[in-house]
Amino acid sequence: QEKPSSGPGTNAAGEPKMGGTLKVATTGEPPTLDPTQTTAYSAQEIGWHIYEGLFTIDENYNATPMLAKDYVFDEAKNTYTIHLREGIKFHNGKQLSADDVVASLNRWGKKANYGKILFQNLQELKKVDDLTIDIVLKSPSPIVPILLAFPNQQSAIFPKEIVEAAGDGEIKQYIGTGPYRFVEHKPDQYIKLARFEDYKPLEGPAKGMGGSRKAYLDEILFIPTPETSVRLDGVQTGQFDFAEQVNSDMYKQIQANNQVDALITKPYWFTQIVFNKKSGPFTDKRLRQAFSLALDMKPMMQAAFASEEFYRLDPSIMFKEQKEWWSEAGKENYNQANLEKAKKLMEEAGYKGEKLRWLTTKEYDFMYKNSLVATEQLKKIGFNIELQVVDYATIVSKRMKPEEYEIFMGATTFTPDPGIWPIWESSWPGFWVDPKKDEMVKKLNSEMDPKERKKHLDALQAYFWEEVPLLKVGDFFVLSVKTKEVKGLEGTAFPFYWNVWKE
Amino acid sequence: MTRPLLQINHLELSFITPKSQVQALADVSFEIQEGEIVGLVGESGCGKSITSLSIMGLLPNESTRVTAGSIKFRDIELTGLNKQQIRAIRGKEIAMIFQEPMTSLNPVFTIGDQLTESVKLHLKMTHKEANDHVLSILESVGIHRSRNIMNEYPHQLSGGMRQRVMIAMALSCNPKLLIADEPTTALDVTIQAQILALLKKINLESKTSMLFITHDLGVVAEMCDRVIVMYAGQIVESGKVKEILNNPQHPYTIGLLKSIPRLKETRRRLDTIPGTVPQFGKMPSGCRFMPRCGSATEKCANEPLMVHVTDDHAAKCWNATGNEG
Amino acid sequence: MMSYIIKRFLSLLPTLFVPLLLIFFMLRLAPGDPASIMLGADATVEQVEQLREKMGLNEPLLIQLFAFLKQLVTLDLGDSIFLKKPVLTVILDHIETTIVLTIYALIIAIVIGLLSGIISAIYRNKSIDQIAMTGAMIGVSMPEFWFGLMLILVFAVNLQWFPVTGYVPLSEGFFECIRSLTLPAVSLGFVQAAFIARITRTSMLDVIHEDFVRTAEAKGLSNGVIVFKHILRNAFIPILTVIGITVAVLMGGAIAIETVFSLPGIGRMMISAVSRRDYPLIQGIVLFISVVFILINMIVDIIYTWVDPRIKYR
Amino acid sequence: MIYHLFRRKTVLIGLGLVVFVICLAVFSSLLTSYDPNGVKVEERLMSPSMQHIFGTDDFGRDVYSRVIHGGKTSLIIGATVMLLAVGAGSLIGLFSGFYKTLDHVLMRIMDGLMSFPGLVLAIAMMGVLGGSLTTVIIALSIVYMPRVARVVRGSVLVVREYPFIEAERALGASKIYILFTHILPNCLSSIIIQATFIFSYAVLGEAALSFLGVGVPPTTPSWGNILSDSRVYIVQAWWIAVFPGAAIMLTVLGLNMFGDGLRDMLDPKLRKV
Amino acid sequence: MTSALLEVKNLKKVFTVGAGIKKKKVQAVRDVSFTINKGETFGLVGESGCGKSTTGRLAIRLIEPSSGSITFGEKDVTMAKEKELRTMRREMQMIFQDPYASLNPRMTIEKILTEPYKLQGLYTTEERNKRVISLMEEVGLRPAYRTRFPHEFSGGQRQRIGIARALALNPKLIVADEPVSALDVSVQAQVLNLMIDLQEKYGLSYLFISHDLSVVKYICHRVGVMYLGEIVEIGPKETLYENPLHPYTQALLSSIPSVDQRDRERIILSGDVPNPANPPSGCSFHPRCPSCMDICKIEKPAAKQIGDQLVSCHLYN
Ligand SMILES: Nc1ncnc2c1ncn2[C@@H]1O[C@H](COP(=O)(O)OP(=O)(O)OP(=O)(O)O)[C@@H](O)[C@H]1O
Ligand SMILES: Nc1ncnc2c1ncn2[C@@H]1O[C@H](COP(=O)(O)OP(=O)(O)OP(=O)(O)O)[C@@H](O)[C@H]1O
Ligand SMILES: [Mg+2]
Ligand SMILES: [Mg+2]
Repeated sequence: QEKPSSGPGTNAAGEPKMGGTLKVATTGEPPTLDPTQTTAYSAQEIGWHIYEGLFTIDENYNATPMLAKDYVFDEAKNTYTIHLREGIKFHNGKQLSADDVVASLNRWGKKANYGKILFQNLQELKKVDDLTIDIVLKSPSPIVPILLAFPNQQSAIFPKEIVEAAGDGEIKQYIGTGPYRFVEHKPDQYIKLARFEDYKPLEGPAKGMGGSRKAYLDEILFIPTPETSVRLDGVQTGQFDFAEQVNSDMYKQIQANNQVDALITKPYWFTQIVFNKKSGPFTDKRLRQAFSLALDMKPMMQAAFASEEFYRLDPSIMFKEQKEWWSEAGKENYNQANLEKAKKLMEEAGYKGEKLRWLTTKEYDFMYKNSLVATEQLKKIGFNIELQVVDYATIVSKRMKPEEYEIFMGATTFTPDPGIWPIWESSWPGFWVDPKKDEMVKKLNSEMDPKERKKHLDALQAYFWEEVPLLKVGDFFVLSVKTKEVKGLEGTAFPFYWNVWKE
Repeated sequence: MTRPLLQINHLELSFITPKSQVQALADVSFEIQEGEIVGLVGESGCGKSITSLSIMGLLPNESTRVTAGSIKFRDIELTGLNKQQIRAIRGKEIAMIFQEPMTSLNPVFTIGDQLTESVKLHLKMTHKEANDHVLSILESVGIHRSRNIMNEYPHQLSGGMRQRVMIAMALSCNPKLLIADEPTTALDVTIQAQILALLKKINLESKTSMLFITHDLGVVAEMCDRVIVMYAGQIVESGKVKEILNNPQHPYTIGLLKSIPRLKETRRRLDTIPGTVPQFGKMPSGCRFMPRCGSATEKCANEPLMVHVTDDHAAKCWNATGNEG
Repeated sequence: MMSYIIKRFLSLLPTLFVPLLLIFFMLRLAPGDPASIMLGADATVEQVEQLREKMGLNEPLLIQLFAFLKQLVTLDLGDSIFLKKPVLTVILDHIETTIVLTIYALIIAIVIGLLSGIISAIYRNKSIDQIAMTGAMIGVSMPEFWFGLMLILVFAVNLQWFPVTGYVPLSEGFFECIRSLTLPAVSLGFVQAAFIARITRTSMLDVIHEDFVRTAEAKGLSNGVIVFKHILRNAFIPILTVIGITVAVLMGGAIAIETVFSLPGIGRMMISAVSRRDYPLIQGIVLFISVVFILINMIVDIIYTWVDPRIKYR
Repeated sequence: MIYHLFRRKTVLIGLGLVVFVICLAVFSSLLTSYDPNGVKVEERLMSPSMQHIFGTDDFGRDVYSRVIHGGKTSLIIGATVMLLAVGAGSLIGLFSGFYKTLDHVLMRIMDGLMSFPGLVLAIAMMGVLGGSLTTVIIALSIVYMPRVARVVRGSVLVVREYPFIEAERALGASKIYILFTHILPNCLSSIIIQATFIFSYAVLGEAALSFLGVGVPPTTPSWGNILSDSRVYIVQAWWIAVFPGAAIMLTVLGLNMFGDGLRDMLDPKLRKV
Repeated sequence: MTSALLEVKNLKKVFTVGAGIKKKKVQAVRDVSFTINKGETFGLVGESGCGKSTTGRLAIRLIEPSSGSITFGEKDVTMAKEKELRTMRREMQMIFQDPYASLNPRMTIEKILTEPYKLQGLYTTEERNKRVISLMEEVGLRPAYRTRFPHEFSGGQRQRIGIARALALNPKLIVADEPVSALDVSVQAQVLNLMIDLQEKYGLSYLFISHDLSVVKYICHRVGVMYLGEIVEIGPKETLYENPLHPYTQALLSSIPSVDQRDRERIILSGDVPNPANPPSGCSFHPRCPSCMDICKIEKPAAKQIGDQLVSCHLYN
């Protein structure tokens, strides 16, 4: 029965309660539990309960200290000096020290995408004393804290021994400093975490993923459950407490059921259509522009995400929630559905109905839906599109080969900083080779002043919409569902289960 | 006279085809007394097997139907019984030896299995008792390799062995009435003699009645008390064996007796009855034998009645009456 | 017979060769490779090439094949690319679910299939036959996964008799394990039951009019004995074959059903192995399933001669 | 013969159903005014109404039109796979059941093929041939063929020991002749059952493949892919699933009734009723 | 003497029964030799299970002999290739003991009877149909029945179908395994007359297997008596029936039931019918022989020519 004190929006009203097991139905089995090794979301969402980095992100997606007590940036020496918190213990009982940090970061710098970005600019990483490290850069960079904070492929700190034992491969023991410790993994059944009794939360309130982390729950079970409707069914019967990513069309059904609550993860990702700019008709930017101008994004998003609660049409390459980055530059080229202009551009580009192969997949339902609706629209003005619906693995390998496709479907995950978007790399599939762009990205990434950076970004985004190396369709959000008993859960881009309790 | 063990009255039977219904048995009536052996002879295809099957209630019910008449076993009307009731009688009270020993044995079970099955059911014997019982019966029908045979499958036996297995099967529960449809055709004479002796012995010792369908009039002469001659779905003559063999009345019976090859004679041609049996459904309206009969008269265009030649000798022929004097 | 069995065992190796070679080349012909999957969506072309090189995926196919076969000779199936564990270990970890599920579904399929097939054959063209056969038709008109979802809605969500998903290992109690597998097993088994029912019906009809059935009736045997012993045994060869095949089909169907019900089995592992192009793992699973099928078919062939003594092999 | 076949009510109903479905597929474009691929997102997930008698799907496409058009694809797949798998499978089964030496080779190959995952086969073939109807048909045929082969072989093993086969040899019949004129008809009933089943397996198998993106191009509607896409909407929009499901059922039912009649007709002992 | 059509020498057949440890060898035919001349009927009689049918099937190589040789006309049947054999089959036909089982249940009689023509590629369709009708009439079946299936016939009718099928091709040799056992005497007479007519007309030869010694006497020219897989006596029927030499033949002839003499002296054989899997030592008949001597238990008697008869018995040594 519903209690008067609870209900949407009143989560925080009740008194937190200790104890209980939280059963989370996830979309799939993580490929590994080594957060440095993979970008897979399924691994990360478990990882950030076990491991912590020096920084993490707050409610505004800015960096905030976690294992770091504080830091100073010495502009003259291009050095970040980071002080660690005292008395932090790993799950195996060992005290955290600068040695562990140096070892872990070195590995991260070699393996993780963001780590590589940071290490490209790294002069030296060194231990100052047991609780202090120095990060010496080649040139000034504004993005060091956010790179260290970002939860995806996070710069997790492991005990030094474990890093050494891993060598070139994966870590073999899942030991971190997080509020929950790893207990066991039964492949395709569950991954079990339990409260880490020696955890020392930060003082003060919770701030997004940062601030105070309190482990109310005794245990968390992550249960891979690939079938969407089954995840929902499981929550409805109380077999799960929380199910991530159910189909947005189920929203009404969830709202109608007074045993469960809907939870919307916002922002999440945006969907994108990537052109092959190395060969084929789309080497001509006018054709890309025509393509972009012709499309009406609304039906595409609506087909994929049902209602406006779950999508947003927005030209910005950073999400609206990333307040200081959000930009409307180039919006005149986005979502125009201007068939006249598109047709003219097609003619100018000399497109005569050559077949355009569009790789898409049903493994990600929205990719299929976006591309199908787009195809229907584009057919009308003479684009001859052949949708090739293949499995995702096929896309991932075919998109490397320019001769295999003209268009492929994709998505951009939440990116903490505009400077590190993979699309800027000329060798990223789709192959945007453009010196002007390289120049602009470089400026963006070496400027320390946030205001100036925003200006650089505006320019870059305007250029992006003019060149249309890829076409952003729209942001989308994810519907999850939980039982009424679960309290304290928030719909952020990165759901986490500390500060969450069960009534 | 005692009450008959089996009494068949005015039995009629038809085959049902999509287009029509063809009468196969017309007005068949006879009875079998306790302890009596009755022979049933007649032209091939005249309806002997289906008569016996109708007693057992084993006619293929898709295509064959009893349309009239009654079959009484003791006091039980067999035609009206439900499955449960008739099952109690089959095998135990009335047993049957089928004409086709190969197809009548289940190809996938051992001989022993098929034999002990009914013994265990009707005589409530244990597995071992049943085995011993069956072994002794197999011996008595002249299978001396019985222990081995028990473990063999029908296709591994010779025709005669299969037939003897069928006989053993029918005898195994000491039935009151045994219907034997050409039980010795596949047997050599020595074995045949042995089996006939066995049947005779059973008949004498346990008063088992038998309906003996055969083509071998020699066997009839040796075994039977009475004989019934059928022709084209009708009984045309019946009576004591000696009577019929010595004083056949119906021209068909006479023809039959003449056709037998005899050891002592050295003819190069056998006598036959000219013509063939009329087709069911296209029977002549009068005497069914008329088209083939040498001594047919005008009277024969009407159906003759059963004429009692002596007390226990009757023939369905207009001319039979004349012979009586 | 003994020599036949020995012969069959000897032919095991060449038999395995067929699917193994096939899968080896098929996998490498198929688009997609483990390197690009491993590196994820944001990887660049160079990174992928480097990894391919490191993983030996750029070697000529024949050399790869040779290496693979050499490994096989030492009975080593290699390590799963993604799970970083020996393939054999991975398979053994997942085998229990699939075996229990398959057996359970098989039992359901056989029981439902045989019974309704027999009943339909006996009451041919009567209404009970038609009802059973319409049931069978419904069974084959529904994809297994769809049927599974319906079962969840009815029996797990609304009636709450069974859990929605998940597998309770045998070690945690037989009853619980069976309970957790009931819905998946029913959804798998029901569809197969339809096939078994149809084949049972038709092969029973093939023998129901044989003379030996008449003999059995003449013995006064009960209907049950006649049907289950005399008729069924003679009709059993096609049924047996279908049951043998059913095992194969069930294992195939397990792919979808294990995914729907989130069961940690071979089928689900197969799906993820394929979608990740985990070559060694796929090869291992195929090899494993092949051995299972070959053994099952061998057993079926041997049971043939027991069911019907007329059947002879050389 | 034909007379016996059509005398049965069930055969007529069965045939009627099949013909009906075939007609729907053949005349699909005449029977509906909606484009089966006409996306109209504003009208998505509408329940059946006068306007859309079978409702609309998650793209706002008319389900009626999709089911009608999908019939064409599904019938082609079902029928072709049925013919190929049953044809080749029966041949292989016949030969390996009859010739003992062939048995060892052929059946071992079939064993190998049977264990081969159809999914992998389909993905690989797609890579080589591209995603198309042909790919799906070949992949499914290869998957189902060994099953038919085994069942047929099982029956042949029994039938070849029947005494009348020996009688045929005594007449001087060649092995091939015996195989096709005597053994084959006596195995027909299980072949017929297989055929009807493979039809529906193929239709549904295509659904499974298209879900994984290796089926017929999803832009071509088929009963299988409509059904497979519908599963997310079981609760919200039952109509998307129910209508193609019913279409499959009707077809399979019709085929089965017809098959039964055919089977009974070929069995003289069952003919008279 | 006329020339030999079929010559069988030292024919042997061993069946294996059971599997594994229970496996046994059954010597169904042990060393059988005989000759059938053109236009001759050779009768084979003997105890049930003694190997007559097996001999018959071996003679036209429906089953493979374990050893021995068969010559048909000039040709060696044992060595013939599959294809040769098939053409030879036109000349040698068989009537099966089990008529029902030897008919394909799914074929109408018409189909069954046109098969032989079809297989040997003879005649046009019309001609074939005509011939089928006349065949049916000859064996006393109504041509109207030709669209029926085997299960719709009585036992005797089925047997006649089998006979008609064997006669269809006008073969040179017919192995007739109990061809008239299920026929009533009048039809039997018809069929036997037919067989004789054909023999006279076309010079047909028969290997006639039967239990009915009167029939055998009536139709055969020479008779072989088999016991436990061996031929114990061969002779022209006249002498053999008049003066049986082998004790088994004597016992056989005395057991014939007959309409005429109801009470007759009979030699009832005592003792076990021996087991073909384990035949007795010496003369295989010795355990049941009324005039058994010591030597019979040890030594196998050799065949000895006495007058026209050839007999294997120590009594005549
Ligand atoms: N296929 C077989 N497998 C094993 N044993 C067999 C087989 N066929 C025949 N036999 C055995 O061979 C022996 C001779 O059989 P055969 O059929 O030749 O006898 P037969 O003389 O024709 O007898 P009958 O007069 O009863 O028909 C029998 O003991 C029988 O059990
Ligand atoms: N299912 C059937 N449909 C039509 N006619 C049938 C059917 N079964 C049997 N008959 C016919 O019924 C008649 C009687 O058959 P039945 O088997 O009783 O003969 P029978 O007297 O036993 O002959 P036989 O001595 O040859 O065994 C035969 O003419 C046969 O053709
Ligand atoms: Mg009869
Ligand atoms: Mg015989």
